[in-house]
Amino acid sequence: MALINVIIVILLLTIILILSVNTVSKGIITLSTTIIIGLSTSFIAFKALLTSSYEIVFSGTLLFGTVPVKIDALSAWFILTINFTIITGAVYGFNYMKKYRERKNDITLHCIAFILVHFALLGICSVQNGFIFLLLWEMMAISVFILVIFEHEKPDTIKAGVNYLVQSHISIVFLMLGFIYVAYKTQSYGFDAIADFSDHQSTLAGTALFLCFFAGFAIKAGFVPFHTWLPYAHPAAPTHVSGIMSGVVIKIGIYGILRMLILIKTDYTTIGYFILFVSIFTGIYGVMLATIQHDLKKLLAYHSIENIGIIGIGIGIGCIGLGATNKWMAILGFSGALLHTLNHSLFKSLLFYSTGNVLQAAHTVNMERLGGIIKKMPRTSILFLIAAIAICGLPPLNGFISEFLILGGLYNWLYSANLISLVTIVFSIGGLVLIGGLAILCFSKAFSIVFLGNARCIPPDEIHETGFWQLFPMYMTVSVMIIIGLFPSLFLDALQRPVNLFTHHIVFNMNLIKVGAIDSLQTFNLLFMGLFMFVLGLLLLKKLISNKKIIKTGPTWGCGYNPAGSKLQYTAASFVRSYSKLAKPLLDIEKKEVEIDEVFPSGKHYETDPYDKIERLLIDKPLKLINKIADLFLFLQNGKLQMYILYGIIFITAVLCLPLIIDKIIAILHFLNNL
Amino acid sequence: MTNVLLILFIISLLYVAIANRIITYVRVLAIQGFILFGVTFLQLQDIQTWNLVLILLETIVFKALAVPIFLGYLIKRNKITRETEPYLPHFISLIIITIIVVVTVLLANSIQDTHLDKIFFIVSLSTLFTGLYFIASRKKIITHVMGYLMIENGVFVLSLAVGNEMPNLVNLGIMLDVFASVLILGIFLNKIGDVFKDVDVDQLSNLKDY
Amino acid sequence: MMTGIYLICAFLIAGLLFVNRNTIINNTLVILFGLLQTGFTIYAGFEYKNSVLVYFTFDSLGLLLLFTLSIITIPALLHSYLYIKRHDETPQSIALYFSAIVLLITSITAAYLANHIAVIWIFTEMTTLSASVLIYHHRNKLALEGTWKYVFICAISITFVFIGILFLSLSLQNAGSNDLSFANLMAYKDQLNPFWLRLAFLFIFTGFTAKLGLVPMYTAGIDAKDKAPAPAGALLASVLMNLGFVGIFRFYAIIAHTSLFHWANLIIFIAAFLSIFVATVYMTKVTNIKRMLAYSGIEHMGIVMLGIAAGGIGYYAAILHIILHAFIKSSLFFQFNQLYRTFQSKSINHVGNYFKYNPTGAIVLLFGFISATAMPPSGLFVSEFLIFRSLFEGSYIILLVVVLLLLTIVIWAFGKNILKILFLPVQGLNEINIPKINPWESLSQYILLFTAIWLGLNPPSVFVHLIQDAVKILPN
Amino acid sequence: MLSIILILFCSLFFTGIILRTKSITSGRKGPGIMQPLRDVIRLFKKGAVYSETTSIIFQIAPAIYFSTVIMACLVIPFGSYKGIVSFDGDFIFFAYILALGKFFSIISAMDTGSSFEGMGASREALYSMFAEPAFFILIGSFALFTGKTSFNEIFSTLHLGSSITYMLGGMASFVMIMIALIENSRMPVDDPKTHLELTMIHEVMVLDNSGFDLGLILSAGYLKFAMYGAIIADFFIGGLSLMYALPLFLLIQTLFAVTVGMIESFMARFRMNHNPQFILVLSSVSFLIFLGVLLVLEKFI
Repeated sequence: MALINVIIVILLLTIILILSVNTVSKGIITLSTTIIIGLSTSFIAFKALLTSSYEIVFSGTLLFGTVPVKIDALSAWFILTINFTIITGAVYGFNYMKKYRERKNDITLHCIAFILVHFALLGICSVQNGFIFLLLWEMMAISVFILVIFEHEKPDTIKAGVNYLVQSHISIVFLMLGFIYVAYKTQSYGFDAIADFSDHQSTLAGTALFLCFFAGFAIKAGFVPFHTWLPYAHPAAPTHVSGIMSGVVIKIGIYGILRMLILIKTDYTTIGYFILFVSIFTGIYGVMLATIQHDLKKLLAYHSIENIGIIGIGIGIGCIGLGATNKWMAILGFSGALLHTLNHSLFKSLLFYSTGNVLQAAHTVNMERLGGIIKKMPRTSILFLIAAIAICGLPPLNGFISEFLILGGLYNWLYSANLISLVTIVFSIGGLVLIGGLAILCFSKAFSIVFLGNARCIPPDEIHETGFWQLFPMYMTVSVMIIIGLFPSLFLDALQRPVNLFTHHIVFNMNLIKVGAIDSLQTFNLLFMGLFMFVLGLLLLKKLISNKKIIKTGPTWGCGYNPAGSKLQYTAASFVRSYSKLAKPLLDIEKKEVEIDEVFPSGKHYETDPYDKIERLLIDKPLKLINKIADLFLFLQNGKLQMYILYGIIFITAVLCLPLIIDKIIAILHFLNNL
Repeated sequence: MTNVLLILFIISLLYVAIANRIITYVRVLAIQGFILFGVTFLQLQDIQTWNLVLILLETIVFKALAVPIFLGYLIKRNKITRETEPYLPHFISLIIITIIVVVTVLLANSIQDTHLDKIFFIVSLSTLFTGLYFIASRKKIITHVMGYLMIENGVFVLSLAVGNEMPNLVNLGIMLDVFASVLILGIFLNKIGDVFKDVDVDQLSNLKDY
Repeated sequence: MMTGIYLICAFLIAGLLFVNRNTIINNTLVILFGLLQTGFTIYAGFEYKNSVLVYFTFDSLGLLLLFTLSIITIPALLHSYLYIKRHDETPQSIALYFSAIVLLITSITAAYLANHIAVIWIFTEMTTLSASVLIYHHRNKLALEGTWKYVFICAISITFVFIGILFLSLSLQNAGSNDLSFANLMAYKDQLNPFWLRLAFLFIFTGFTAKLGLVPMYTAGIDAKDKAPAPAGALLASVLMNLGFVGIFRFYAIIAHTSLFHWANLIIFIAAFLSIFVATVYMTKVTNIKRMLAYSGIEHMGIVMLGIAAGGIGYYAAILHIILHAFIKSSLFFQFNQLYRTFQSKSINHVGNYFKYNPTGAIVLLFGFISATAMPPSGLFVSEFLIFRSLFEGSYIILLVVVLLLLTIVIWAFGKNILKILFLPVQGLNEINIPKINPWESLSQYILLFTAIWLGLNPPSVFVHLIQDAVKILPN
Repeated sequence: MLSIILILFCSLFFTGIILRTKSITSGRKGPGIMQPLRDVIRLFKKGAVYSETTSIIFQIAPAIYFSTVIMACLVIPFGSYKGIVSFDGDFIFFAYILALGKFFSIISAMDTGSSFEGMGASREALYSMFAEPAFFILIGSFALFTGKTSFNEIFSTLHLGSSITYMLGGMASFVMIMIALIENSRMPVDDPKTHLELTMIHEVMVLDNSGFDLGLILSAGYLKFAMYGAIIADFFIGGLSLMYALPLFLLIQTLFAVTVGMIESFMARFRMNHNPQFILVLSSVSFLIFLGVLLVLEKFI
């Protein structure tokens, strides 16, 4: 109780302080507050995660009843994730924003919004009253919106901001409907009301309620087809904000879905299948679009969609496991999902931060203009590389662990299977692997085009490595990633209590063959250690052997042509050309191409402009339609007094006469019937 | 006798429908004022004398004399052309007004109410809608005002129907008259006359949203 | 007794302001009126549930709206003072302006408290009179046009109301009574003749829509709010609309106990839905900021009436909504005045990056936007939430879905415009002649907004009890 | 333990056998079996030339590539005898660790900034992406068939009883061969011996590697071959005792090598834009295998 009041007081004090001090100290204050709040809540969260959950009840107003604040294992897991990402984000952002110090007002707004986002996220994870939940939810949405539109002099930023705002409002509408439904049946906004709602109502009602909530949370999480705000908001935002959005803000949607799964007891199998299919579609679609992006930030944004898909697959498997009372499957699915939530928040924020470094060094994130940065910014590049390996789910990093768990869950499903589920399994496995493969294609492209080869447009001597303090949070993140990769079992133990929230009511079904993919994790640290040893050994050997040999350097072998340096390099577009030709029917790529016809062609140019088909279908078309309809009714306010009065006449006469006419018509119909 | 007057009243409406000079409208308004004077005199037997006198004065002075004269003055002062420029040809207006009257009669038939003399209801309602129709179908602002005054007369008729029981409603009606005449005629027609020379609604349709 | 004094003093002040040409006296008189209004409001609080001068009753609804009015009055007068001070105007026009505003506030107060439909009618007439003066304040062609339309439409609607009253009297005569006070109507509610009652409700409803800003008669109100000086516009867009609400609500309370209940609800639903629709259409189209705010008012009135028609918790929510809306909308209008001073334009296309030139005001605009679109933590979120709940419980699901869709469109349009105003730089803007605006001028706006939030999220129990008492007369 | 030794052993000769077969079928005498090994040793002795475009990535990539292959070999069992490590889902580890190696070879190719190597890299990435689902579905079907989820357990409990299961085994080995060909970028997907860089995949990726690095890459290639051969062999030697298993294993490896040689000498390389279709066919074939497994287990309701 005391702690929360303290936090709120700190919050208010910070805001007042920020309003009163100068720009530099604004940043410092924000940073310190974030760290203070983060650490204090993490402390509780640790307790909740390892031993007992933390619960207090506030007496709310007579409008929406009492407000229980409960931090159970699930909340704790998310709170820890949030705190870590937000704190790293704050440290990074503090250094990142040095460039903008002269924009005093914007900075003020930014800092306040940042604090509020942190607070709102923590609140969402812990509060147990639907009404307050909605308040915090929108508070988060609005503050994130303010963070996003920091560079508001660009029209695109504002466009993205509005897009985000409207879609998050749609999400809150869905949530609102859900809570209204519950309140209508149980006269309470509390979360426990949802639980006993699902106890007393029919399974169908429960499923409907869940789907309602799912839609709401899916918009925030960015499940396809609700993802369209995401690829705009992320690039528009300042980089540390993109990192935080992609790292935790969209994860809060996942939290909501999981929370509802705990509360709503219903037909898990159906829901599981639903989530599974949506997620597979999301994953594949996300990565397919990510691969053809040339804007690095947009690429990362689409990858967030893909990773949400992977998390969703985990959740889906977990649900089906619950439905089939296959405990191992459920455990693997949910722990995979939860672990991947953490992992993604780590490596995605890391990727965004390193992108931010590139952006500040080269003033663009358009891959076709970048190149050869690794020579100027080695640390950033290596960090990006590590993150890329992790996000592709490759060993020996954390991404692999979670994908391994999820795949393990899928393989476990083989033992509780009928035909449909088996086919589903095959497709899910295929889908997951395909996602992995595409991710590799995509990130080999991203890394090699941006960081390797020769510089394309930006003269390399303008580019400098970022300062240590901006890299520092990235080092923190990387170390955590590596720890997860090498000692996964630690985190699996930490995950037991959260996962138990879902699976506690299932007894182990012993006649299933137990497939403990979890036990396998112990062997990993050995294997990965071995890998490292081996690589180092080889490099050492190479050193030994080749130090008495002649090591020459020369130009790249041009296969008989003169090496034409940067001009002749492979571009991002050409790297994925054969892929995009294959995927043409599914994608929506606009080409601007000038055919070469004459003998001595003058300067030609060719560019591709990827667009989102679903967006064209779900956003652009309806907007056009709305405009059309609106135009139809524009005559109303036409400035003619007579018309205005006519409306009155029409209204009165209509109300007077229509009933009579209708009666007459009915009478005539009766008459005809009698004939 | 009351009925005769009221029927005359309705006929005056029909006459307005086919009139093609503004001055005719003014005359009709005056006539209606006199009719109302008569109706009031016949209808409101059992209310206090001073009140009756007040109402009678209002009708005769205000409706029958002051307003028409003022209108005439305005027409001269603002050099308003004499034609009533309707959007629709006269006979259509005639038909429409006839329809309005018929409908109100039909509506009145469906009333089962002993307190009310139906003809009052018919006259007032048809006047109301006719007035609205005039406003909607004529170009000149001054005709709007006249339409409005006509509506006032109709309402006044209706108030007479309940006048015996609730005389203060009639007084309210008078208040409405005064309000309308003073506010609309007094201030704004003058102003508009000054600001816009040729007083036509098309000049008054700049505040719009497309 | 006090009420009489209040009315007399108020009219006296109005008269004095009208004749007086001296600035100091003018200001003192205005301050005097502010004190008078406040004092009377406090007095009204003590006189809760008493009737005075036969025709006035301090019932819950009246008190709630009266408090709202008086709270908004102070900043209104303040901003009017600043407004007038900035446009160096002739003493005559100043006098006219202030006497009109005093008259307006007084007559609105009286109309809130009136317990007799005819009395409400009279004071509504007076509001039209005084409002027209305010709208015509700038004495140019457009102002004249706006005023003309407003006056004419209001005159017609007033006539409608009067006809309605006549029908009401007819239907009351069947009950053998001829006292049109609401109490008496309520007493005879069972004997009322449905035919006349039906006509009466139809005409009275249509008549009051002109003030409430609902389809069909909302049209002229838009022009009025556009053309009136911003401080006056704030009054027109908030408390004057509430007056229309009072008129309809009090009569609806009687209809609700008769056989016409569902018919009346149907009509209200139709009007309300159409209003929201129209508002949505124009929110997406208008480029004039003031008109945009006016249309959002139309939308909110539609929502309020939806709550009324849906019943249940909707009644409570409707009254909450209309009060909070008054606060938010008035503060937005006050803020608009600063915006106009900054850019000297009402058009969205000539306005931009307001946040750079006047951060304090920009934040007001941002909060106002968030509040007006009923996003949490705005108080309107609470009321809308409850209204949606009432629609849900009344199982008007389809209506609910459509309305939610429309509201989303409204947010899109509103957000698009407001954000452009706040953040997007506008081309060809000469930054030299942009005035510096004193942040303290926005204080009252902040207070209004936070009042709205506070009342919505954490309403004091007396407030809740008042609202609950106000809706007690409605069937559940 | 046994498996890794055998794989290493086979890898010494594997490529040699292929070359030998090719030369014989084309009527030449051809180099000796040990020739490839000699090449590698020679390379190890040589110095190196690095492009000044390249960075640290280019330096470390070959080592990582090689060691990933070794790591992958660790989990391959020999019939019923465990590999060095064996755990549930080790085949996932197998595929992903190979993917890691591939990732590094791709980026090291891109590191040189040469458009030819870029071409190769993009193709490599694309094809391996398409190849992976086939592998996973294949293993998945065997996991379903045997009810186990690690290489060792799968192969040790894999009993090819009925005729249909033999058919499955056949199809499986076909798929594995094809995957092996793709992974090692041989005919018909890629032609290591072509002289036009535009049409190479793997060979063009290592254009700039030389000396020790090239040696590592080549030997990694040999290892890979032997590794896949081992997997194919495991399909058949599952239940057998060592004395039958060992010769059978060697026989299958040789057969595999010969087959590859045959294919290379009698088939032409596909057109590049046909490759993806071809690779996707593999996935569908392995899906067929899966359906076959369902048939065997009477899962069709």
